[in-house]
Amino acid sequence: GPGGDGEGEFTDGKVVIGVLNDQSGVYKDLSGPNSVIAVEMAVADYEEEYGDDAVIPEIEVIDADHQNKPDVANTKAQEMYERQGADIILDVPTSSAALAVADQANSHKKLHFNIGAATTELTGAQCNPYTFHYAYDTYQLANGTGKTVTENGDTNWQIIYPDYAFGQDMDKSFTAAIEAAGGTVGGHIATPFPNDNFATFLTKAAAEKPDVIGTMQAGGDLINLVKQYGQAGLADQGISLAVGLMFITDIHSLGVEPFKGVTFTDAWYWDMDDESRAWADEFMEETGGRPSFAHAANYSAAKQYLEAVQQEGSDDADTVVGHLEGKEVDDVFLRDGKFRAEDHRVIHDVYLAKVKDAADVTEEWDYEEIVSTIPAAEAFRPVEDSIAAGCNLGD
Amino acid sequence: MSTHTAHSDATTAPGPSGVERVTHATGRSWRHLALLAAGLVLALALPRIIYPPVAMDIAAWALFAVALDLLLGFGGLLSFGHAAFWGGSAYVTGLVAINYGLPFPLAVLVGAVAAMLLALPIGYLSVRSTGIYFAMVTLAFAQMIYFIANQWNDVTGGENGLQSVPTNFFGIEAVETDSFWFYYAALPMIILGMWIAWRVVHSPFGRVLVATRDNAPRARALGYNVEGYRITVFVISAGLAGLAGGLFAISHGFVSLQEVIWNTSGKVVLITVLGGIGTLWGGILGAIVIVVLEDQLASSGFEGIGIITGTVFVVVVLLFRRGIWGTVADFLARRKGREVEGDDVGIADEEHQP
Amino acid sequence: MNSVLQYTIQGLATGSFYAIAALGLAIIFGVLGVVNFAHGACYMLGAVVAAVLLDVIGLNFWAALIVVPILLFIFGVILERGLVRWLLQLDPLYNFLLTFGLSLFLVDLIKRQYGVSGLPYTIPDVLTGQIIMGSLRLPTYHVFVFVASLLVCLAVWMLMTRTRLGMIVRAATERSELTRALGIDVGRWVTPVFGFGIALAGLAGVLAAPMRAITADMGSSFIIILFAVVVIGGLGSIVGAVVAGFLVGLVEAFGQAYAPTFSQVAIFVLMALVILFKPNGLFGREESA
Amino acid sequence: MNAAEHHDAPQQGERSTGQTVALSAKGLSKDFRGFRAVNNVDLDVVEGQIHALVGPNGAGKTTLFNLLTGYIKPTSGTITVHGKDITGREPEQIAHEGVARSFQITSLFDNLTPREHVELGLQGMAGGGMRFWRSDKQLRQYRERADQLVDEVGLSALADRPAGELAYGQKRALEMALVISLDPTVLLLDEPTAGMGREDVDRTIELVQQIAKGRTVVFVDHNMHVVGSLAHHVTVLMAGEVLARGTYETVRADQRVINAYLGEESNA
Amino acid sequence: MLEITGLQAFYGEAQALHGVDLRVDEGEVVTLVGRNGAGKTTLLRSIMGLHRDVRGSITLNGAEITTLASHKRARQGLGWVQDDRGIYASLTVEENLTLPTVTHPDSAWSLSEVYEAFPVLADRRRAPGTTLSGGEQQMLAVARVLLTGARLLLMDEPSEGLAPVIVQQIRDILLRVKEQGTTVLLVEQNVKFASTVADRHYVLAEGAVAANLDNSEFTQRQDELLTYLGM
Ligand SMILES: Nc1ncnc2c1ncn2[C@@H]1O[C@H](COP(=O)(O)OP(=O)(O)OP(=O)(O)O)[C@@H](O)[C@H]1O
Ligand SMILES: Nc1ncnc2c1ncn2[C@@H]1O[C@H](COP(=O)(O)OP(=O)(O)OP(=O)(O)O)[C@@H](O)[C@H]1O
Ligand SMILES: [Mg+2]
Ligand SMILES: [Mg+2]
Repeated sequence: GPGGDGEGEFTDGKVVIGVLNDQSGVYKDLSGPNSVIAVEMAVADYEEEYGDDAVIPEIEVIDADHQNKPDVANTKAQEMYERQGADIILDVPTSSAALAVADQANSHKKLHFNIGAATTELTGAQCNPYTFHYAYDTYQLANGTGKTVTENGDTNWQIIYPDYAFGQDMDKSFTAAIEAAGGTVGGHIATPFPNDNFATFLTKAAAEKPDVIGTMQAGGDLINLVKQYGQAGLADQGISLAVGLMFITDIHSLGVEPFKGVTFTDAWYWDMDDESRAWADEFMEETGGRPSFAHAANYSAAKQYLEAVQQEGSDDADTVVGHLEGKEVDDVFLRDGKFRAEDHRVIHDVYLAKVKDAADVTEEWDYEEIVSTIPAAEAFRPVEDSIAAGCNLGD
Repeated sequence: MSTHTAHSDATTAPGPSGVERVTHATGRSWRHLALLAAGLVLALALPRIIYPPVAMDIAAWALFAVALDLLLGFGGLLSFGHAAFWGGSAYVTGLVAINYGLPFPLAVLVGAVAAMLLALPIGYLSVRSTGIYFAMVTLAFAQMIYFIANQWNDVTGGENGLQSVPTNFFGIEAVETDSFWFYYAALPMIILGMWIAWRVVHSPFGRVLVATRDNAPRARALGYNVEGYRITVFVISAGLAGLAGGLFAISHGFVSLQEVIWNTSGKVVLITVLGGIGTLWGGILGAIVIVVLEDQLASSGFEGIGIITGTVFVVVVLLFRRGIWGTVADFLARRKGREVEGDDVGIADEEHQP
Repeated sequence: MNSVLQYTIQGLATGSFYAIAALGLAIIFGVLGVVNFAHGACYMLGAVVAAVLLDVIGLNFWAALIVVPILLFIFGVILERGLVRWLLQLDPLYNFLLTFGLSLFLVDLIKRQYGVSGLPYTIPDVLTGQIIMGSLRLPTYHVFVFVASLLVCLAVWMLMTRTRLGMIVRAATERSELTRALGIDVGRWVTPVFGFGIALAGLAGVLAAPMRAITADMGSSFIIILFAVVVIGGLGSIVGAVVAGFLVGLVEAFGQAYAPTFSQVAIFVLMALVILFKPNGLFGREESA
Repeated sequence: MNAAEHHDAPQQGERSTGQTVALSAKGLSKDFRGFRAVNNVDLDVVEGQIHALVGPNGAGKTTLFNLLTGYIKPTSGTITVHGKDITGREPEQIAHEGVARSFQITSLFDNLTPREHVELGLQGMAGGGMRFWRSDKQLRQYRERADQLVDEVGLSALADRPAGELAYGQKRALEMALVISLDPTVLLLDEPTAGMGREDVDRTIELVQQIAKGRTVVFVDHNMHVVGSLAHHVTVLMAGEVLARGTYETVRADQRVINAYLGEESNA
Repeated sequence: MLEITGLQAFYGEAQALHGVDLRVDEGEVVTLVGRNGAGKTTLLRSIMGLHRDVRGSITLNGAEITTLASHKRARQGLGWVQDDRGIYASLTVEENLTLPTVTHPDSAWSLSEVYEAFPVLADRRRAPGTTLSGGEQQMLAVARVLLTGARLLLMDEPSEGLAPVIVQQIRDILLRVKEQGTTVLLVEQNVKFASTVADRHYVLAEGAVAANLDNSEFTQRQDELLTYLGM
């Protein structure tokens, strides 16, 4: 390839990858310190793969804890770009922090691949030439779960959502997806956020006798809701539960019992095929646990970035963006992946998953059963909609 | 407090502050001048020593802490809900900057005024109680503001926050794009805020304020409308907190829910206590320590910043109640063999009179 | 109609946690004059310890109801001896600040130790399922929590008002020096009372474990609601804490049912109204002039 | 209501001589959770007079003071100062009507010196405490008058010590200075000599006499010596109601008063 | 019974007692007089173990108690009536009365005896302690210490702020207590009151004992004392 011929152009003689995420708060398990390890694995793999052919003289991985505080994220991102010479910042869960970092990327003309945040703003009104949205987003979650569950026969929905930006977004996306698939949403129940008491809301939803209750809660709120769903005995009444946003780490911490039969969309699952399992084994050696989709995505993002730099022989952001736009890739995380040029959404196959029965769990972290694969082309928001939402990278 | 033991004619509600005696010092003015000079030098040099955005954070938090100390150290009222004003102003500042493109000093002033308007009803309801009651009530009201900010999506951006708040400064590009120069453009407003706090403390109002702190019923008998004084200082303090919060919003270019959450109220209390309650300027030192500490911890890979800040809090309250400023002033006073009596800094270890 | 009943039971179940924990807060305040900011963290510890003990030594729910409060009692004793005691003579705001720092510490310690995604917890089969009356389905566990907490509150109230111990405890609170001079060894009582208050928070935590996410943060917003509860009830009033606890539970449940977006704000509006008309809370003592 | 019967006689007489009433209460009552501490009390204090309020412990004297000065709100009844209705007003508003009070239990600002206390009192009446934009050097204008008052109560040697360090008697003296600093037209003194030695008591009597010139004074005291030397007029309270009123001599001869209050001391 | 030698007491750097020597024998009623600020309260608090910044020696029944904790002193028979009465707001009147540990059951008054002596207290037994008037609280404070059966009463100005009838009542009670053989150390400003109940008088001036007078001397030299001491 073009990168094979030795020295390239590097701003300060090296490539610096910053991992900025939550190392102490609610996203610590989902991404956190293990994302840093995943990125380091990608660097090692790159070095191993290219050996002497590697054009990058030196790769440094730095990280910081943004504590889910956007102001910390903002300052840290600025510091990474300005002082520590970061060429790219990865991960950044929490929407507000992600948007702040995207802004910094734009003004510093450096890269940001967002993995941890779900907001479609990143590919909508707030999209910018230096930011790619990598793993998942609210549209994709709704589309996956809402559409597939409806098509599988549970057509009468009640949606319980937390009344803030994320939840409202999810409610809209779900409703659209459900209705497109021929289902109906009988009720939209907004709940406070954060909240630990869902009994009343569940009672209200159940009173309408739906086939399925869709919950858009996340994190601790989700666990509260799931426990109280169990206590209310709704499963016995034939009302199942679909979850908007759930991570394997949630199941891991609570066990499969409370989540029995719950369906949700996952961007990736470690045990979905041999390739993923092989990488998950490596990851396990490093960390002692199985990777979440975010860990795999961080690995993939770092890998794809280094690959692009290798190909171009330069860490110049515009060059790398130019290289990536429209590129189609396949790796352990990105299946049938593509860096969309129009809105910088990175699309790939995603999966409708069901939580396994306790009896079927054979080992730790063996929690999901892939019900179906949602092809990349259908999984994410169409380009037109991104543009309609205000994204304009067309210059 | 007074509800707990309501048994005497004088249900006093001493704040944790105490011996702050607003002295009419003579001959000590050279010391004050030296201190002032040192402070100015530090303020000017800060962005050269510390990463400029962090220096700006320090300045904003320092003003925030001074605002809180005005209320706590001199009014004897511990507000655990000051984030409502810092954050409330931040949102208003952000909205004004985004929608009207005002130069940032103007936007910040609008934010500060908004914080004062917000402080009126909250203050009106809160100053009916004192001591711990006051702390809890303000905390609860701030939480209410938080819920509103969270839910009022269309205006506040909810969870995503207000993004892309512009820094307009009469077209001077260095200030608008470089955080180093922005610091110097914002500094006069910080200093203005601190000067206001100083003015208030050393005014007839300040004198009465301290009296209402020490013995409210008695102040009433002297014809002072205690609630009026408390509301006034509450509103002034909120305005200064708003000034700080607005600058913070501009310097970061966005506003998020983080600005109104209760941890922010807790953080400013920590800074104030660490610096020294009733010292007015202690908050500056407190802000330097805490902001730098958190900044370092964020990149240190240490998970669980609360373990450190919590420990700092506990240790300060247990062992250095006078805070950094108070402890140092105390030490200097002792070394000079002066009586500590009538010192103009520090918080009291006075016995709490039940 | 049915749903009104259902909401009532749900409100009372939620109120149970508030009532028991607020009771502990009120007793500690009553005796030591300390408002324990770490009370939310202690509630969290109650749930976390229950979950950890279930995981590690298989301690079941019934045993946890006894063992965990005892452990928290011991924790409270250590806390009082080691920290709180040194500030008792000073303005109560100092202990408020101390316990605030402590709660930051505890929350992040648990996060570090047990992660952030929550811990699993299971309860005995007797308490699962629903009590079905006609078309009404009440989760058995909700009913259990309500009844249990009512009994606990009653017992504590009797202890504080009807026994000599309660009397000593109240006296020591108010004038510890004089109480000593009246021949009573005050120091002996302060510590156990503090421990007892913490144990109540822990008990609330154990009761919450089966229906709440057991995370390090579970006490963070809880404590603020708890403050609203004691402000509404009247700080230091034992009856006030209990009544306001259940009241807030009901406000929350009905708020969620009829104005969900404002259900949390409703609690604070209630609080604002109370301090507007009764600055010392519903059961607070009238201040003498 | 029997209080009404035996009160009108002397009052009517005074009124007819053209004296005006400075402070007046009509049908004043206060309940504390069902306990009636002050019951339907009528009180007229004639301008320029020194009026003593005596009665057994718990008769309701302090409560009455608190009602008159707005620290507690009456359950029923009205209060007027110089003909102006002040019922339900806040203490500070009543202070601005020219009514000043001292406290039975000393109530000072522990961190302020006697001089600062008095300055604060002077400013309270002059207004201007709200001026947070001015320098506190403003308060210097009161310095001279403050020093004078501090001297009058014999505290000039201690003018710069924090009040918290004063002995009890000294605090009582400062309490007086503070009350005078308000330059009130009506003064309410709650046991001004309680806990004082004889010398201090006599000085206080003198002081009260001196400041009473041109003012109206109401005071509570158990020291009959003080009551006898000061009061023009005495009202005896008993269980929240007016038991008797009149001059010191008439009251001390009243058999009901002897039984209920004075006991054998009246013969001593 | 009580013997104090060379007692010094300090408030920080300030010294309130400058070497007090004093003894009270079993069954005696002794007053402590002196102008405001002479150190009377400080002395009582030091005996009770509530003021601990002291030097010198205090013995009770021959045993050294200078460093003993105050609740232990109370159990050895010291009873204290403090100058600001010390009534509990959070306890009812009756609870205020029954709170103290009964240390000497044989000399202790019973609740009904107390209620007989102070009918007001019986009327308001269920009321919170501090809702009583100043004088009622004083009675409550005196009554409370009688219930413990303390052998040596330390009373700080029990007649202060009391109506004359009540003062007489308190005096009667003191005389009754004296008859029962209880020892009393009384701080008093009211000279007449002091001379009618006490056997002996210590005059305290500037933190030291200036004179030790018996009752007749005290009455004789009353005027001289009054002017000299400014009482
Ligand atoms: N807390 C204190 N701090 C400093 N000095 C004190 C304190 N309490 C008392 N003093 C001083 O100690 C001395 C003795 O005071 P004490 O209260 O014992 O006098 P007393 O004889 O009881 O007076 P009184 O008749 O006014 O009650 C006084 O000079 C007083 O100023
Ligand atoms: N806040 C209160 N709550 C309940 N009862 C009260 C309150 N304040 C006073 N009382 C009651 O009202 C009655 C009158 O009390 P007050 O203090 O006015 O008496 P006083 O005449 O001033 O007596 P003293 O001469 O002993 O000070 C007393 O019986 C007292 O118990
Ligand atoms: Mg009185
Ligand atoms: Mg004394």
